[in-house]
Amino acid sequence: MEERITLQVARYRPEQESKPTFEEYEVPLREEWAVLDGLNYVKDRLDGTLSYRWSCRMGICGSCGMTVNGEPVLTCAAFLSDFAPGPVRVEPLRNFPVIRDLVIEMTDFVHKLGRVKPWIVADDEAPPEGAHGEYLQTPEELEEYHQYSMCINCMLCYSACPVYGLDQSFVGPAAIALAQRYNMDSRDAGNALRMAELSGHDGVWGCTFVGECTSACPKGVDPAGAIQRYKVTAATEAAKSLLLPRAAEK
Amino acid sequence: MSGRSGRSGPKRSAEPFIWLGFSAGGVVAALAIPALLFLFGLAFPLGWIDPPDHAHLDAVVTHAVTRLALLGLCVLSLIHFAHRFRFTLIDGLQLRRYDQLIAAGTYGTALVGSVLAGYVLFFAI
Amino acid sequence: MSTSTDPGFQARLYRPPVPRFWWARRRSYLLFILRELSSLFVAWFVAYLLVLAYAVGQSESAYQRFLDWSANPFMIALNAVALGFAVLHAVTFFQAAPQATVVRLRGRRVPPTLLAGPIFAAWVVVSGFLIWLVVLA
Amino acid sequence: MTVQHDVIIVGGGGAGLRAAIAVAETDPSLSVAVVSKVYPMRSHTVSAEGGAAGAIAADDSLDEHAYDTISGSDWLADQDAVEAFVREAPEELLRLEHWGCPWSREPDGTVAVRPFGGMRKERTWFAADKTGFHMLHTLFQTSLKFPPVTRYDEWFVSKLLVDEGRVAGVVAIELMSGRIETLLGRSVILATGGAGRVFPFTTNAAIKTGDGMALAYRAGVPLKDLEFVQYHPTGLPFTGILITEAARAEGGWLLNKDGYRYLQDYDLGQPTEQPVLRSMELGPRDRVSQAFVGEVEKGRAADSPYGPVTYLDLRHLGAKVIDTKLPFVRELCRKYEKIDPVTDLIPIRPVVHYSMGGVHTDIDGATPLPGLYAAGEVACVSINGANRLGSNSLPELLVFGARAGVAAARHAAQTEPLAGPAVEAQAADEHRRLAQDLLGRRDGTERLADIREQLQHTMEGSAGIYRDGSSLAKAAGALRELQERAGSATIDDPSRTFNTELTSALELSAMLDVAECVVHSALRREESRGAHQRTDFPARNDDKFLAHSVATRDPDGVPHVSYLPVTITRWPPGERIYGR
Repeated sequence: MEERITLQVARYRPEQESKPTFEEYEVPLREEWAVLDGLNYVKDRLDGTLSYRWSCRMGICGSCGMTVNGEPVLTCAAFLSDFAPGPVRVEPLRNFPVIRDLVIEMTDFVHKLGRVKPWIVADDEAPPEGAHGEYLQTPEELEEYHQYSMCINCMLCYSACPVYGLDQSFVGPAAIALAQRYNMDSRDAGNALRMAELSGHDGVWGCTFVGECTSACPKGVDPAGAIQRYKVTAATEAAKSLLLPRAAEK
Repeated sequence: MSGRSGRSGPKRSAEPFIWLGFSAGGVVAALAIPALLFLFGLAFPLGWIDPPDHAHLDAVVTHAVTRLALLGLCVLSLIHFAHRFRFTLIDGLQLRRYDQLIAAGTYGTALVGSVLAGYVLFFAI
Repeated sequence: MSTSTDPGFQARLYRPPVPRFWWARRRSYLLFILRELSSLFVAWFVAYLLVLAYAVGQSESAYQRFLDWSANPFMIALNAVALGFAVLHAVTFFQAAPQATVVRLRGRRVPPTLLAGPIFAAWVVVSGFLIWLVVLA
Repeated sequence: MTVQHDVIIVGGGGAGLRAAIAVAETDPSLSVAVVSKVYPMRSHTVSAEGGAAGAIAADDSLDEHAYDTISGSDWLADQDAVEAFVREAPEELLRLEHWGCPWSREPDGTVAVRPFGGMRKERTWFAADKTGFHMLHTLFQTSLKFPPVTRYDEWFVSKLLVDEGRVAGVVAIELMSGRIETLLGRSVILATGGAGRVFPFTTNAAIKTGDGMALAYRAGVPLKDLEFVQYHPTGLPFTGILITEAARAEGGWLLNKDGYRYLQDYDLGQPTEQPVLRSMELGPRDRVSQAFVGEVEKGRAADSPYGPVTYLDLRHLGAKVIDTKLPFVRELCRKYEKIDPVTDLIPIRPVVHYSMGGVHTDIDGATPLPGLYAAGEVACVSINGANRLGSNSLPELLVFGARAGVAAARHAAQTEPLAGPAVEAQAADEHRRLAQDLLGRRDGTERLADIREQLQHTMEGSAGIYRDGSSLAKAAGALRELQERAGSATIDDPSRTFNTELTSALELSAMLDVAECVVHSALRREESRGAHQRTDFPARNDDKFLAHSVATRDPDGVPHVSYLPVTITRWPPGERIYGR
């Protein structure tokens, strides 16, 4: 007899119920199975109506984030055997509206990402000067922002962030980290453009440095650090513009 | 735009400065308070260490540099307190809708405390 | 995107309520809220310090009254708690500081974990100086 | 409800986003819709690891890149397309550089290149070993600055609308709400990626179900060279997770169970300490994967719970090289195999990776159906012929994504939208099919998952690394039967809200169409070329089969295979020589 483990899966069927309930499924407990493999077993063998997102199952597409036993994780990289003997409680990511079962609504993030202008704002005065027409960028300059470029938009940091949970207007960890990714890129000249959004009403100042975004990140990005560093930058800029109003305008 | 920026405009400009004060206050509070509180809150009252005599302490406290340093410690620590406590209330108890009131209360307390500190350190002793 | 104007096809989203005491749900949040509450004890310390300074500045007997007052068990208990929070504040603040600070050596950022050592060393030095100033000088 | 756009792009991966930007830059007055069944940054481009080829090194040339690509393709690539490709690849990669892609660099700040399989020069640009991830996010984030681009994230396109011999738009379902919408467009670009999921063991993400190929096929557009399915030599057992070819380019070795570098026995050169271009572990993917089967047959592969494996050995590279050049490889091995490549051998086996074939297009991405374009893995231009070289697919999606975008923009600017009664009737039919036939089909007798598994099993058994006529013929019959059973399989879920069973049913039907074309094309090609190896016809036969197969849909739904000539410009067919 094969070993088995119980999944307690949050179900929300908007046509039938006004709030989520839990349903239990028994799935095989295999050494190499991730929680996602357990969910796929449920979907394929036990209950075709269960809805959730997944795709690459190698921790890079960012679609399978869920709350497992209270913690935000990528379910393709959270192994059932680590939760044995179970039960394993699988819920949608927290701090987001739930569309259905384990599927959260994340358009809010996508809009915010656009607002922080996550693209290279070119400085016309400095055309590319590399031998092939590229902008020169040393490995050290690459290192400056590289960590922030590793964000896979999986939303675990938003799910872990109580500030976002309490105030959905907060720009939030991943969007700020991605803004910093461009601010610190030696090819970019868009720092000033992004400041209104980042230092504005819903920007970095709402962050109380809980630090859970960084703990939750599966890719080693440090959004909490990005936000703190941006506070230093924005405060320095503000101080400069107070002391030297003319210089700041330039 | 007008309504929103009208409300958040002043805050937008003040926020970076408050945060600078908060951070500076966090540093001085972290560096100074544990040692001083250990001495005056526990070690002397419990007799682990003999308290310094009055003459020595008086000389230290009334020295101009000490007065200035203590004023700095008090003011920055109070800003630190006010800023952090404001967020503790609006996030911890979900009172964001009262943010303006809470901000007035906490920063107001820091202001009053700072004035009082200045009075005590420079006029009362 | 959600452009539908047809109410029949609006997704009925479930918005989970945030419990009032949300920070009681996870250990890390609880630690966070305790860290935040340390600010109250920072304020208390300022008040305590001003009373002390005022007493010292008044007279030797006022200073003695302060010492007697501070030996009252309630005060000792309060200050013990306050000291606990002050240490919590200091430790969390110094742990977090390297994340926000960028120190460069020969053009490369010093890894934040390496900054913690010097910061805690500075704390020891400052504390030692204060104790020396108050007790030994 | 009907929405109108000038250009509709189906798929939001690398090719789709590159096309969207190309349209917006070509003519900012055109409205562009990017319709994708997942958020664009979830697209499978994200999983590409090793790099993107573009000749920039001082000792490199476009002709050499072209020759490597053409010989790698076993001379099945169209040489005019390859010439355009190698010319534009460096330009496109530079464009990505200007858009912020974090390419790995030399100490002086110039872009670094690494060696790759089947390439005789170092010309593969890379962003550590997450090249596809960085390219996709760069494209996605850059696309956000173009206001004419409207995104339909998590919308599933189920049908192409065709009237008066040209494309008129698509019908799509918004997953979140279940709303079915007709999107009319003057041009439609398919950029939905490949179909690796028709096989059980694949590096491909769950979303790669051949949707775009099936859309085109059902609209009467031929699918070209589908029998050429690439196996990547180094996948992790069980998960099928890809261990990038860059691991071998940086000096990794392939060992059998005796610790022997077995590629030397398969006419791929002699082992050397340092990697040698176009030799041994840097041979082309088809040959290296075929060598694995040879080892299994000789009993020199090791056993694992998931079948025979050989090993990828990176230990001699040391932690420093692995951490700077191959950090993701280490992360994946630790997470999914619980081993560390610094100290352990990585068990590997060949795994289905890429579809060389796809929707038949010309050099501008145009299909034979006016207004319909295709780019990226869904398309077959063809530059990959019978075997794609590693690191050619990322520049391919840029070059031909851009070309398709420009061509689609021009076409849209010159034509009037179609919205006649015929289009409306087609759209209404499709609305009805989705809403009535597919939402909650509870009278079925079989589970979708069972049919999908049988499909995958059939494909692995007959259309794997080695094939033969009798098993292919049997597979063709089995697939016909599965088509019928799929049409009446159970769909338990009657909900309109994010109904992933509905999408599974639509995907399964696409997979079946594509699988039938693969099998029929493979059955007809009685020769061995590149990734298509027939044990009953082991030699290449240029007299009969130096030609592209094209599969079109017969009225009874069965694929009909015919042939088109290959374009040869400067490189007459020759022997493929590696390692000597």
